[in-house]
Amino acid sequence: MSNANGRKTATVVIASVIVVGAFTYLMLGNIEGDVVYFYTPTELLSKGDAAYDRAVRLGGQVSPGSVQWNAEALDLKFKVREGTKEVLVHSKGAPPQMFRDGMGVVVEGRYRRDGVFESKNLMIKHSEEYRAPKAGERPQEMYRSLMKGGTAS
Amino acid sequence: MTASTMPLAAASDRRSGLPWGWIAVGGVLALVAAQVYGVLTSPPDRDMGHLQKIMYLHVPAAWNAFIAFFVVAVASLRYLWKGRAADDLLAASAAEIGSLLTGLTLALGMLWGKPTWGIWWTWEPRTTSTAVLFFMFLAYLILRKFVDDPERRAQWSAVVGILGALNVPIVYMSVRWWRTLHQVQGSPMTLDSTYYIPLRINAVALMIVLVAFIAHRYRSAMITQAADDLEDRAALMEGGSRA
Amino acid sequence: MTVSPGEVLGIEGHNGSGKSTLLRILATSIRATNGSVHLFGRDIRQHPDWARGQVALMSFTPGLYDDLTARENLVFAANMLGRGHDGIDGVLERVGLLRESGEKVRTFSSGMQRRLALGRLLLQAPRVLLLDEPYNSFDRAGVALVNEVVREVIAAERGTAVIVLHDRHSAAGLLDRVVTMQQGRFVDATAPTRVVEHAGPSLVMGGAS
Amino acid sequence: MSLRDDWRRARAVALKDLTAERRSRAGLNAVTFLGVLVLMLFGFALGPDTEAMREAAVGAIWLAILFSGVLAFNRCYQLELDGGALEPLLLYPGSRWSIFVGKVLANLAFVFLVELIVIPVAMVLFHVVVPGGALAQIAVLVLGTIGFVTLGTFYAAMSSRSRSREVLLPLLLFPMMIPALLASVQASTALLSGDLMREAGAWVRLLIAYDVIFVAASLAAFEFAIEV
Repeated sequence: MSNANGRKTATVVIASVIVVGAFTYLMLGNIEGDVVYFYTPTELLSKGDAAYDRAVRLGGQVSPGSVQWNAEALDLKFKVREGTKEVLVHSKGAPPQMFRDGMGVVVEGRYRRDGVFESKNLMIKHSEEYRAPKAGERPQEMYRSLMKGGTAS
Repeated sequence: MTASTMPLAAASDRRSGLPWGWIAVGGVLALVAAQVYGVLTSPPDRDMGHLQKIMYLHVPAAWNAFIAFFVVAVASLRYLWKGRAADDLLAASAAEIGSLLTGLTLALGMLWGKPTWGIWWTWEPRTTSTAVLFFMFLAYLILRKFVDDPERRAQWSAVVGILGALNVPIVYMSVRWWRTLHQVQGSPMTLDSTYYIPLRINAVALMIVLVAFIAHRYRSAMITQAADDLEDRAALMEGGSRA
Repeated sequence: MTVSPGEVLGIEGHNGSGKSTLLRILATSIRATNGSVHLFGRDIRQHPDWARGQVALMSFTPGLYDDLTARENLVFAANMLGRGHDGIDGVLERVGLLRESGEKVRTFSSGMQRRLALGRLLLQAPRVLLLDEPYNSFDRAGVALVNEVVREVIAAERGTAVIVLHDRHSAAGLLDRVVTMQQGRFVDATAPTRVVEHAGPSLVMGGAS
Repeated sequence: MSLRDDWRRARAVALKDLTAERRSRAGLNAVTFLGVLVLMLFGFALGPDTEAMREAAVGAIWLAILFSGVLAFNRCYQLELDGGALEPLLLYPGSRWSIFVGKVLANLAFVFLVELIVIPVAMVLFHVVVPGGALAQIAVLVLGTIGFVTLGTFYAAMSSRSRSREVLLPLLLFPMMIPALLASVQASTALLSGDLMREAGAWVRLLIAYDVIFVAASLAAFEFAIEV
């Protein structure tokens, strides 16, 4: 009982075990298992009334051909698609430069009762792939066409 | 007497007696060569074009900063275990270089972020947790500046280093949950070998620089400390003979 | 350097000669870089927690809480020591603070604060007393009180006291031996003024060289 | 048996600190005032947009707690340092971590008191309405506060005895607080808007793991921080 060094060691050992246990729980406990990072349009639409006017994230693909960009008013409208369902998204301000048709996006905002998703934050979901251009493809072309404000194809 | 000469002896022992200065120069040269190799051999990325080349310094800097932080944590644990001043100096040296590399990672990340994401700074997991890591390094170094007594400084910074290290994975995890949109870690599967190989070479070259710098800082810290010890002894003896 | 049971050792020396540092090492407050201290045969570096149960240090600061009353200060000490509160009134009376026991320490003179610190020492009832310039800011009655307390503790536990002091007169008749410190070393051990019976050392200090 | 001794010592330290704090009271008043002031400043900085205010409310509350709480931690050691009481405190036989537990308990009580005033004020200023589930909100607040107070009390053991302690403590503490801050703010915000993305539960579990890790780590490390 009187050996303080022994007690100090014991304290450190017990604390280490607890710390390791908590870390194991963090890493393996699948804590984020039931977190929904973003709703797909299908999921959002199936929520019905509960989906309106709440802070939610919506994710999917920019529906090809749906992008309407008003460069003067910095006003962007496009549809987010997943499978067959689409949701119209309205966003203010310039989009990220990698924004284009078919790109994966996540928008944060509120789904209004008039059926428009009012986006406060538009994010590109860039894949982790880095690829050399395929034959005949010129790098950065998609960039430039996007920066001109047109809808890239 | 013997106690005062010990750090000097340790400072010039075989391991730390390697020509670290030359190794550092060699490492820097290797890094420059690897950068040139990377820029010349790999084609522009499909989406990012030549901007992708920033990767060759940005990613190795981040990796090596993590290695430095790991050294800080291990040396701190060892200090608390054994109480050897040398471990404290090792942790301090690693923290200095680590904070430098973290700063470099952040700066390059911003340069990369502007053209690709369209913003200098974004609140996503990698940038944010790297910034937190940077702050923890800085707090560690500032703590060292604010504490004068060497034993106290060593023990406190060891404790701060260990708790900081415990926090790194939690910070990363929480920030990843908070913003989940950064690309996940690249691997040979998602990265064409034409990018992957130069990346690895650059990382190794930077690691040589890192090790050489830590060794160099460590050695000069040891010598400074030995000199301080000798000075203390001399002052003590002089005082003794005068009285 | 060995201190025997029942012995009172005085330590003199110039400012900065290491007297207070020595007391702190004996009290396990700081660790010695080299050398060793054995208390009743046990190394205090191996058993600091045990040593803390045997030793009480009265430092030159009273170490009290200004916003607590005299009684609350002693109650706190008793709680920390795992003692009951029964003896507290007796201790307060002993150090002459019973009447002021409900007042905040902040309102006390420095002499009264030191009396209260002495009271805490009594409550602790240690086997080894370590006193750092205990006579400071005491009046004559206070000085007598210090000496009484030292004698009492030693008699009760067959203990030992180490007193750092500047002026020997206050401790007249109390000290068995006086040593002088210089640059962290003992330089002059005056002959014992009183022969002490030996029954095994109670305190052994070993220097570095 | 030994654990009961430790608990007795922890309780003694907590009671002693709270008594001293109650006597002076200046501390609680000043700290609460600072908390409310931070809220006011936040309101001015955000502008009169009601919706923006409501969304930022949880973050504002936590910043007010962080900035005002951090003042309390150095004070609890200043109490020991003023009269040279730290040395006798450390020289009582028994474990040192019980002293730490006592200080954490006292600081918890203190910060909870501050929250008791700051949070209602924030709810009025930022037009916050708690839809059911106030109990879950309180659980989040308590968990976040435990992490904050434990680490704050731990780092203050060092910063209060160094030069420029006023600066050093937030520098050490705030980066460490980021996971707990994120988890608390995200969980509370999610709960306020009905937790549609079902994320509050995950944040709460992260918060629990964080608390467990740092309570255990700082209990073990306190001896190292206080002995020199």
